[in-house]
Amino acid sequence: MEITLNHYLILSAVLFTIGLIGALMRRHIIIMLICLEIMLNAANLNLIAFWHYGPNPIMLHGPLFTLFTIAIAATEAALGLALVLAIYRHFKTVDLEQVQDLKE
Amino acid sequence: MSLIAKGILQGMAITAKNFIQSYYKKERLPTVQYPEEKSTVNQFTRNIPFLVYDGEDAIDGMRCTACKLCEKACPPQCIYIIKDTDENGKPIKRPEVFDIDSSVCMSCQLCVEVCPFESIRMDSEFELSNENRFEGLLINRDELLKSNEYYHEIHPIEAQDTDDRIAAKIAEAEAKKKAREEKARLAAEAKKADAVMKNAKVAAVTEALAAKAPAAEQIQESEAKTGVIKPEAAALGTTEKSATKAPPPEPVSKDDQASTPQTKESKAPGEDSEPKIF
Amino acid sequence: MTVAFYILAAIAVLGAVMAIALRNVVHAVFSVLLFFSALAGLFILLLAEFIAAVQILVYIGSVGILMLFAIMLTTKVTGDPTHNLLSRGWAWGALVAGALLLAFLVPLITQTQSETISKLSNFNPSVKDLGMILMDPYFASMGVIALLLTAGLIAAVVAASSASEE
Amino acid sequence: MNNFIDYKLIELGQWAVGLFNDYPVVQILVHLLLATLPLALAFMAAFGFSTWLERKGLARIQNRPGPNRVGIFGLLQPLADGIKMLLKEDIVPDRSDKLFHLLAPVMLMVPAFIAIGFLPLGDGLMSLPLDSAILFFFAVGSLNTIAVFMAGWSSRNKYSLLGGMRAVAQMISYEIPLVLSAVTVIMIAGSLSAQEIVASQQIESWLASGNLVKEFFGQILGWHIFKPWGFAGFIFFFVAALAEANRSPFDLPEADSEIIAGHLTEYSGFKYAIFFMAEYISAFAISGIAVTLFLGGWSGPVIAGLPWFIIKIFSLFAVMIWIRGTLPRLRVDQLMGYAWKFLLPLAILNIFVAGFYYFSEQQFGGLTTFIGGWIIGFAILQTAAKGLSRLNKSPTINGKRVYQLVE
Repeated sequence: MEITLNHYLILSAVLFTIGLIGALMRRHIIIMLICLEIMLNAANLNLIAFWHYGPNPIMLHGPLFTLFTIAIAATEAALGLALVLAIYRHFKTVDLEQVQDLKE
Repeated sequence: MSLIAKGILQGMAITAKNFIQSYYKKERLPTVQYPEEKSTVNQFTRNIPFLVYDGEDAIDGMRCTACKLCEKACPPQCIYIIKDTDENGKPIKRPEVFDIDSSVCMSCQLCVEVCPFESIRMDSEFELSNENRFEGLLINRDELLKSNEYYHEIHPIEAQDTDDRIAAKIAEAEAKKKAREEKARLAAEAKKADAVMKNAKVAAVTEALAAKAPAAEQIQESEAKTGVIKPEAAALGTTEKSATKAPPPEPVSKDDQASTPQTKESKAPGEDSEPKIF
Repeated sequence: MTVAFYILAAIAVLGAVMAIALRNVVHAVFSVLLFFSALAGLFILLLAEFIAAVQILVYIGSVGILMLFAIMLTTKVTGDPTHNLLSRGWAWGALVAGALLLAFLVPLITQTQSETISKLSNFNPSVKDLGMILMDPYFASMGVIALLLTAGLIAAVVAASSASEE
Repeated sequence: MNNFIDYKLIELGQWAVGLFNDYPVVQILVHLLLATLPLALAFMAAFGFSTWLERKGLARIQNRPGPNRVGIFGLLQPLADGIKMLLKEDIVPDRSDKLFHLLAPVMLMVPAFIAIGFLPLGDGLMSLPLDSAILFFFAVGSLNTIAVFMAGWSSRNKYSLLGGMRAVAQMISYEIPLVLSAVTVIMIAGSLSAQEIVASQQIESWLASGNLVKEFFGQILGWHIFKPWGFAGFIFFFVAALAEANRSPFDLPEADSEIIAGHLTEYSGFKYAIFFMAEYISAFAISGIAVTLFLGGWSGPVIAGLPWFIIKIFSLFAVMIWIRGTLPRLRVDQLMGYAWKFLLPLAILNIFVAGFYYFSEQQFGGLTTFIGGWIIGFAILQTAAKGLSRLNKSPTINGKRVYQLVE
């Protein structure tokens, strides 16, 4: 069977949902960051697939936007993990449910 | 640090010099390919003791008298000595068993220091490895015995020194002996003169001589005990002399052979004193 | 092509599921790296080789390593869980996410007109073209991204180091 | 033509593929095998030879003869070592993460072998002729980090973990100056394709002139290392490459005097051999990319193509050995500072120098720019380097040192 755009879209949707489920279910802070990355990557796949099967691939919009997304995701990861370290230093835990105090 | 690091370049120049010079300069590649070529041993190398003998025959020329001083001095106690005995079970001044455990020996040279007869010396042999862990590393008397020529070969200065010392001892001993004999002669003459003067009997003269002979022997024995000299070694100080003197007559029994030092010891003064007496 | 897509898709889904399901955090990070690499393969299938290279360079080479570093600097280095895995009300989360997939995304996708033939077949996108486009119409956005990256770098340094001074 | 060896090799390959014209599936397989297998085998042989070369070179530097027992000049020593490694017991620690312990050497070897596919060995001799080969090379090179971390973490040994974390920090840090110094070349050549970068280092007008002397030097003088930014960039690249390949003086991850063998502590037998091989092949790959970027790739007089590439790659490896024999290991606190506070700003500055050089070449012509560029560009970089080293100077300890344990 020929691979169509819908295959990629379904795959992307499944991956996004897996990421979302993980983000909502797990309580480990790094796992949550991983889930965010999974969701962003699923979106990237979508962008590239739309570009590949899209009407005007010469303009290279797909790779361009994916590049931007990747840059943003990298920033997010770096900043997020720095925050993880800061939180861990402060609360001595990586369990997000135990990070409850506003004060101190 | 600037863009081109001078220190790094200097260091690299030095290593490059090492690399290139190792191909044509001996001091840049001092490695000795051991099994094929052996390193030349310095004459001051000391590794494991050995026993020096004079002359051709190892057993006859053995300097060791089994006095066991080295056995007592050895800190790791690697020397094991049994004194030899003759047929009658009478001990002879010669080791029957002289073992050195090379795995225990720590090359301290204390045995050399204590030996009064210049008999035990350090060897520069370094290939002591053996396939047999126990018996192979035990060096026995026959393996330990090495000639004075070999000693001269490995440690020329030290061997010459030893020989000189022995020669000096002999000379000293002979001088003493002579002086003593002179004294004895003078005494004898004086006694003779006394006897003549007093018209004493011949029996009295012989009595006096008989009393003197053991006295001379006693003096000699005391000298040996103090470790100054061993008369046998002294007599055989130069190898040529010993070569002519050493071989005992054929029919002499093994026991006799074994006791050569003793016989010689007793003989040497005897030979000299005999004509004097008679 | 078809076989390659299915294999890579299976690896991607497997990696993602393992990333959220495994108890050990380090294992989870390694599974998400598997997911990233499968996605890079899918990008190559979609003729976006530059993006595939960036995916490997950024996600596997940097983000994954950052996560591993964060784990090494926080909890047990073995990565074994120290407490309960699931958050409170996890069932609601799973339900919402699943419902989103089944009720919203899948119907939408099935309704779209499926493109089968790519117009890229007679056009080989080169990195140079991407660079040209990035320089001409999208210069402003690239500047913003550059600014964002710099700001993110500084912010990350500040966030990670200020706490240690206390 | 100069590149006759390359063309003969390509012809040979085409002939071999042509044999299977009737069986398309077999033909594809043969094509794949021809593109990969000779490369892999050649680099494995080069690995063996280079271990011998390294041991011999280091030995001579340290006034020893080196291995000389197996075969003539000890040339069969790598073979003997390989057999020894194969026959050794493979010990896996009881508490280790068995799967990752097994995967780590594989994860290290696969990127190393993929990376050599991106090297332009000759004119048209390239296993993976991608449009963005250089970028892929760096992308694949960054996978080494994961493998090293895997090895360190899965061994469940504190020395392994420390070594692994050191390696990861070091590789991540030095990847940035590495890529940034390569960016200059990519910028000037205007391409990420390895073949085009090599082509940009040949002076086309001289090659076409028909003058023998000009043809000879046209293959040499175009190399980027003869330009100020190229020279500086090569130094930065080479230093960063040493760190990337874990070569001395940046071999902190395996610093045996501090952390036993780093991430290799719990590896033995064949897995250790694979680690060893992957490291050497990475070193080869990274010196190959340095050759491509700065030393003219396969271009060179008379025997352009594969022979020149081999000569260059081995000379760079020899320099690595030479450096290993000379320099002591860096201290771990100096390592990061050197990458971030010294190499990175200089590499960024170098990009600007390259840009100015490029535009002035268009403005004032080749020779003027060459002379002026060397003076000005070198002065700029030198000043920056001096200033940075002054800024980074670690504070000297004044007064008497206090020792806690000694009185």
